[in-house]
Amino acid sequence: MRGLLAVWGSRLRLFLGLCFLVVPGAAGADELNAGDTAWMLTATALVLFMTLPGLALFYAGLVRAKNVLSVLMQCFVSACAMTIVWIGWGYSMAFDTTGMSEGTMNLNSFVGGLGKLFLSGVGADSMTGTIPETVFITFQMTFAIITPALIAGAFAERMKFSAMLLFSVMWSTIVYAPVCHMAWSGPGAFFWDLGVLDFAGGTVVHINAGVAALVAAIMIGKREGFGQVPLPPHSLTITVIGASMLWVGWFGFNAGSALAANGSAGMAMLVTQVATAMAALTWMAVEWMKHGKPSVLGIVTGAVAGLVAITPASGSVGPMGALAIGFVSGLCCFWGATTLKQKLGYDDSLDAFGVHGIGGIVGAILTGVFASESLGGLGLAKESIGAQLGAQLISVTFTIVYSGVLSFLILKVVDVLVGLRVNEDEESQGLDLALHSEQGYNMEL
Amino acid sequence: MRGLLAVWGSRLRLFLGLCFLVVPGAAGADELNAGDTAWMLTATALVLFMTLPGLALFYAGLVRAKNVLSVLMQCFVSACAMTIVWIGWGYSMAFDTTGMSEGTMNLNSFVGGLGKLFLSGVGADSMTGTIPETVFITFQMTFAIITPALIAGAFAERMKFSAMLLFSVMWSTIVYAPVCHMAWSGPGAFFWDLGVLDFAGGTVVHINAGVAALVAAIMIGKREGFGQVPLPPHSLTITVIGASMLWVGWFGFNAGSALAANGSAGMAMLVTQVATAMAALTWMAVEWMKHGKPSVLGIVTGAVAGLVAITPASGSVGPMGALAIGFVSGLCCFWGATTLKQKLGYDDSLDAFGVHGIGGIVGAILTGVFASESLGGLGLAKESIGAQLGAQLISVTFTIVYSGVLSFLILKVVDVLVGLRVNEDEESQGLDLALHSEQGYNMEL
Amino acid sequence: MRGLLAVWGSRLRLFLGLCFLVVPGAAGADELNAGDTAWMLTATALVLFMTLPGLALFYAGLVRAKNVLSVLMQCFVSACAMTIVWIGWGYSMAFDTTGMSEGTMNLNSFVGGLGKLFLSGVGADSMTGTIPETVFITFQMTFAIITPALIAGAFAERMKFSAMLLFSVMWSTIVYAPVCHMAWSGPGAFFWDLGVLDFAGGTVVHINAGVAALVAAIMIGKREGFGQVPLPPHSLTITVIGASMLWVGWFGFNAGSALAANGSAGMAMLVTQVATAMAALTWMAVEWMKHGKPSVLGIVTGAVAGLVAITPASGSVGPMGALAIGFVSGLCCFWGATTLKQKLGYDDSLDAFGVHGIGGIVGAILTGVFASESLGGLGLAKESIGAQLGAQLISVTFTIVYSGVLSFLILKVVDVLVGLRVNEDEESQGLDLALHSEQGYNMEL
Amino acid sequence: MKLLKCVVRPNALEKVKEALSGLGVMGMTVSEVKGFGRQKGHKELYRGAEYTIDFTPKIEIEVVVGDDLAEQCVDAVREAAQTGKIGDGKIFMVPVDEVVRIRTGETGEAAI
Amino acid sequence: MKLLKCVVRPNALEKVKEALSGLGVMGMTVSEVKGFGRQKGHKELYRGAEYTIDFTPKIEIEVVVGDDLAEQCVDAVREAAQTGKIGDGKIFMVPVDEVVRIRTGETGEAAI
Amino acid sequence: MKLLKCVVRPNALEKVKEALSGLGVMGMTVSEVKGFGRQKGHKELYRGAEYTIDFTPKIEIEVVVGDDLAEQCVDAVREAAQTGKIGDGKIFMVPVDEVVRIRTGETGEAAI
Ligand SMILES: Nc1ncnc2c1ncn2[C@@H]1O[C@H](COP(=O)(O)OP(=O)(O)O)[C@@H](O)[C@H]1O
Ligand SMILES: Nc1ncnc2c1ncn2[C@@H]1O[C@H](COP(=O)(O)OP(=O)(O)O)[C@@H](O)[C@H]1O
Ligand SMILES: Nc1ncnc2c1ncn2[C@@H]1O[C@H](COP(=O)(O)OP(=O)(O)O)[C@@H](O)[C@H]1O
Repeated sequence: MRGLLAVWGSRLRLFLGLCFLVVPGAAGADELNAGDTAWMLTATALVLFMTLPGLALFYAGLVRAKNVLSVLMQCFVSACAMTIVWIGWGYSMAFDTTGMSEGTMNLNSFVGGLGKLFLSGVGADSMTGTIPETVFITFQMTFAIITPALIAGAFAERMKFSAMLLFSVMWSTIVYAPVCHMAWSGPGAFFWDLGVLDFAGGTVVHINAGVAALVAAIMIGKREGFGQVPLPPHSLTITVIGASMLWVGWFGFNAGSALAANGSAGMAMLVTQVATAMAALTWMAVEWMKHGKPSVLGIVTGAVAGLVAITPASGSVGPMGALAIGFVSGLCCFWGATTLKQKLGYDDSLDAFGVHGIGGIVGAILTGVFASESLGGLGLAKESIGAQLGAQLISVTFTIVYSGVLSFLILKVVDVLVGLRVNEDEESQGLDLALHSEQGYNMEL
Repeated sequence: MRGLLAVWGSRLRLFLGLCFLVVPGAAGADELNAGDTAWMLTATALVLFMTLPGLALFYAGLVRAKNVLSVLMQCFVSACAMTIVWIGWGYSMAFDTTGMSEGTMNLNSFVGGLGKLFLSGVGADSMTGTIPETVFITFQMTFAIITPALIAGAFAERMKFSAMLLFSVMWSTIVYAPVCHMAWSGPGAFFWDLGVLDFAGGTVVHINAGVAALVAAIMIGKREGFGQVPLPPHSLTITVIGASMLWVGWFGFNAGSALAANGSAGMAMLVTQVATAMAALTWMAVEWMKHGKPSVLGIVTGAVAGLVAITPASGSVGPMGALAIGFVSGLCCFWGATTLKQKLGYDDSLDAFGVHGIGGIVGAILTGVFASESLGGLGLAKESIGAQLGAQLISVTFTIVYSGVLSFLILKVVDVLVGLRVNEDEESQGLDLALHSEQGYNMEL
Repeated sequence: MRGLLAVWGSRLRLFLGLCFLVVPGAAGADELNAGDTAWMLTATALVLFMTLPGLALFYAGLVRAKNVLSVLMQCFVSACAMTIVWIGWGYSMAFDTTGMSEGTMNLNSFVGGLGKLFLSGVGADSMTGTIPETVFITFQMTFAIITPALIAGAFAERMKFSAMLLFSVMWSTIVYAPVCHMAWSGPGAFFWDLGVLDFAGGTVVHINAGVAALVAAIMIGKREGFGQVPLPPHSLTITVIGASMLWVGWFGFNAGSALAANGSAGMAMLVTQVATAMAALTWMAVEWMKHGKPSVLGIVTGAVAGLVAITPASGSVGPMGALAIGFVSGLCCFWGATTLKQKLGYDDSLDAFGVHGIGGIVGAILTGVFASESLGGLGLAKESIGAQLGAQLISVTFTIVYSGVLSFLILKVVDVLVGLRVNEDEESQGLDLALHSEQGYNMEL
Repeated sequence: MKLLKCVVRPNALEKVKEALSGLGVMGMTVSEVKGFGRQKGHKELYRGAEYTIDFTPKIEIEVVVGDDLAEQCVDAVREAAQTGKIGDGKIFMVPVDEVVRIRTGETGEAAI
Repeated sequence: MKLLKCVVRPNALEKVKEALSGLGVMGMTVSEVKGFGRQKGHKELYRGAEYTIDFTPKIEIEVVVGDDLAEQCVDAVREAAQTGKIGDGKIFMVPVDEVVRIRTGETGEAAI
Repeated sequence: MKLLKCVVRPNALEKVKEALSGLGVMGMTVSEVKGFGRQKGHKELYRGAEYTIDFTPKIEIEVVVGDDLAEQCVDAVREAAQTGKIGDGKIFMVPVDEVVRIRTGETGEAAI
């Protein structure tokens, strides 16, 4: 298999969006391309925009008015704390390539070295491929920011702020950085050497966060009144704003993962648009048929499902593959956020697992199918759809187990340290007043 | 006239923003420019941002709280459905150049061929000028998305969702794609061969949508209570957010229509800013004089009027021309959205015609004047202001008639198929609950 | 000192973000770089986005519901009026370099000539460095827009709209344009020749606006009920949206000030992110310790404080310097917006001085420290930290005095002309109804 | 004097106001309320979770009138607010012992 | 007939509604109010400015019932809304002279 | 016992609350209402469409007190809420048959 790897090695560079250009030594030699840099500066802003205010609003609209600020606060503090984690040690643990060698499985296949702690050695003229390393660091940082923020959807309206903050810092260190390393740090990394296709983070971001969300939702327990009284969204207007910003920002996420302003970025943008639209329409159609009416929350959730599912595939599939992925993810996430959740009875408040977990899994698997040139894709990384599916499944399974087990342990530790859940009075008063001494709205004149 | 065309042929390329670079054969030969591609990726995101959440919010704030979601839903579904229409057949009908030849009037002067159905033949390395064709497709798609969404302002608060969806799909196929083709598909196209200047879509987008809006407003009839009880905006805060996003996103619309990061794009951005500011101040001043107070809704509507009017002109005029266009459009749209509407008595709920129709016409005509180098413009496409005005007027008139008649017919068909309007109870309950089983706001704690 | 200047002359170009490339004659010779242009088009959109809707929302959420529109209106009209001022005379007064010569102090060290009134001589192919001059003009215009809008935070909820408009126009002409000229117009300018480092406007924008805000707050007096009844924010949700947009848009502000898509822009983006996160966390921590709970308003205000403070430094410091600047600005602005304000008893409604004034001063001074290569910076403009601090202090002091005195005089004139403050009835009714005949919200169904 | 508490449909407010004004009533006080009654509510659906909302939006108009005018007012309100469909609402008549106009200190019918 | 004005905690609404329905009460009218009483309010903090908010959110349920049912209703509401902690609220019983059903014009107990 | 319904200007709430507290009143219930009366409303203008809004925002304070305290309370409210300008509002005094404190089941004046 090593021989084969060599054969398609150069193609792979294209498929994986040049993500592995962080090869020390070689990197410095590349020349800065202002066009690529321009796009990556923009893409970075777009991905930050996805969290602030995109995801923050998407989630905030879905909770009751008394908890709106607590959700905004969690997203905001994620952006802040993950920034420090990332420059402190996260980036090094994810992208330092010390000790890695193609085809060799060792500790550094799973986690990066500590050579870049506190960005040591990074200057204004350090390069990653054709863009400044500073831009690459910040771009990747925005991914590290949004991932723990996604999890917050699962335990909304009842988790302690301190617990959430502690959990996020530990989780991004112990779970996010290693999985990111396995997928994107280049030859020698676990998923990389397997030939896994994950262009923009279906596994790294969405399955990873989705599974952690499921574990958290189960561990923290249901919200007071769940299943008995209505816990309706307090402002779908805000949720639609957030969903729209997620959509627009996702262009940075997916097309930015090309790390260049080129044909790969262009195709990533196009397929992102197509899959999103298709998933949204699918959700709408299913809901219309099942409940007699199409809903706004339905169509926007469908859009997010499509965005999630196309993420790993966005560098590998063509428009027709995107249509298929959109369609399947719309169906599956609808099932995940309605039927599955009701059947199993957990309270994943904002469907972080139902949408990101399920959508991520659907996307990761279908990437292995629709990347095939025979299906209009840009080419598999392995010899056949079967072999590719094998690689995809290994990475999916590994991530589910890894994130599941470690998220559980981290939550246990946090529970011991500060306690996970607010008390009953605080929950009924609302987290905004109880934890932050503020109110989201104060409409008196 | 052919000879003359040849003389200024090369200039025209600049004026029309390289829009006609979709010439098959030649296209593949161009080399990718990362800077141009970076800007066009960004511009595409910006134009999508104009609809989601820009226009959605601009409109949503203007309706009553019970209909807020219905408006957001219409914009959102537009984005989804038009995406599928565009990759399915819209792009081919607009930009396939089969059968076109400069100076020859035939069927393909009015509508594109079917050679690009479902994007057949488009790959990650297909090029349109100096950017990937995928980027060109997605950029143009965002125009196809916003245009039917604009129309929704006319029949807000009373149209059936199913009717709106059906109408949009048919309208974008039968009206939008052909008009887009006539203007922007290159030599051999109807408006193109006439030497019409429409840099970013004054005719294609705004007149087209504005006239359809007027027809729709008249056909669907007034809202219950119109003219008798107040139907005030439920949240001007939301409307201001939307207007601001439209403004920012419009840089992508106009400067993006240069299809490159060059001097033409730069000037387009500058004149867009100037005309918008001027129109906003003009509206404000007129209102201040007429009613004694300047209003927020006034100034933001003025800004949108300016954005609309500068759209066709943004590749052809200088800053002083932009000042003039801003001033005149501020005046005319004020008259359109207040006096004219009241006089004729139709209920164009959110002034889609008053702003986009009137503003588009003003802009298209004044482009023919201020493009003249003698007035600080970048140059006419024809020999004199008179001749240019002639071309502009033909395109304006043609579009008014074409869009007017076909919009009428499509609405008739939709009315027969599913009915245009909700019943009285649904209208009084509000479309959010009646059509979507949701409420926009639920502020209980 | 002249000799020394020559030595680091070429470095300085980098440090000051190529801002002085507006040297006539030489400018035209540069070749357009599409990548740089792409980034600057984007950066311009981002900075406009900071005002509309970013700052507008940040401020609007903080006032009572009856004044929400008045604040949005002030930001919106700023964007419009400053556009006209800028193309009319502001740009010329700021960036026309007639009469300037390195090392010579004359009138033109303080204010530009009138050679570019109404953008005379600017065409689509005029260049500023590697980007079209039109883009440079519009980029700088967005700075001229946001600066007076910042001041509006100080007199929110009680100033007449007419007075605000008049003040803004006069202030941007007499205060903003000259200070901008002194800092950024190139060799021969006052601050420039001193070797002051102000990459993106700590002095030009934030100290300038912050001091004007303080003067205005004191002159216009406290809001009715200030200190006696609660005047709580009407929607922190809106404020968080605004703060998030400010953060994202600030990438355009700081990284855009490199005027190119290069390593300097990349580092500016990275340090902006780091300082912002650090300041936000610092504010949160202090508040948590002092009041027992971390608040949403606290963390977002901290973020803005960090954004302000890193602004002058963003082209000169490394990530560790950014951490330090973030930390110190978080502390100082917390003190400014809480302790200092309470002690002195002025009513700076939205803490325009406490955050922008104090943050700007902290940033300007610390830039002189952390730019030093010995502290991980990119290099001082002067021979030592001491010398650099001297230059920084001169520019800070000069700006405080200049802006303070002239803001006072302008407000006096405006008071005579139209009166600064609404009457009691108008204030208690709310400015939205009293000045604009509109209401921000109308939630009846 | 009597306090009439009139619970009506939101879109009847305008008409009721005019009807009362027509009888010379100079003031009233209005609040938004939620009504529960024979009229059925509506369903809401959020990601598969169906809620039945029993309450419908109503307007409560409180008006204090002299004893002599009370009957007439009841009739006027009834006429203005009646559609004949379930959910039209109720009028409750409550005795009032005293009325004071804050501005002047007037009391009794003069204060209304 | 009696008008019972029941000021209760927001989360008691559902239970009170069911308790009253259980007694055959067919309708009621609900509004959001702010209560001031022995129960203490909360603090809010905005950039160092601390506000004490004395008011707590309450729900006021207004229900008109026949004289015979009044006592039972009072008991039912009390039971449904009682937690035993300060701030449970009050029931005020006010006499009602007349009730009119707008839809039909019925009056008296038949109109309730 | 008496129920005082005091309709006052929004910015009088604080003062009225203090005045009543000063008399030993331990609780009250407040709601936001819209008032129609002699005070004229305002105009709103949206794209040339002018609306006259007749209603002005008011606050209704409901407070139940013992018969003996009622007069004093009326005076206290009047003093606290009076500006002398049209629109100061009214106080309506309504008889109350019974009061129950939900927490304890106490009734009568002890329950207030
Ligand atoms: N017993 C009651 N006490 C207080 N309010 C009531 C009562 N019965 C009805 N209402 C109010 O009257 C409204 C209309 O009552 P409903 O029974 O739906 O229709 P109708 O009055 O036509 O019979 C209800 O929504 C509620 O607000
Ligand atoms: N005298 C009163 N008049 C009107 N409402 C009252 C009165 N006293 C209490 N309330 C209402 O009852 C609520 C609960 O009263 P409170 O004194 O806090 O607790 P409790 O009823 O348990 O003694 C208050 O929030 C207020 O709405
Ligand atoms: N007859 C009435 N019934 C109920 N409320 C009334 C009545 N008359 C006045 N009000 C209330 O009192 C408020 C003030 O009344 P208004 O006539 O404007 O001024 P004033 O009380 O100073 O004469 C009104 O806005 C309304 O809420």
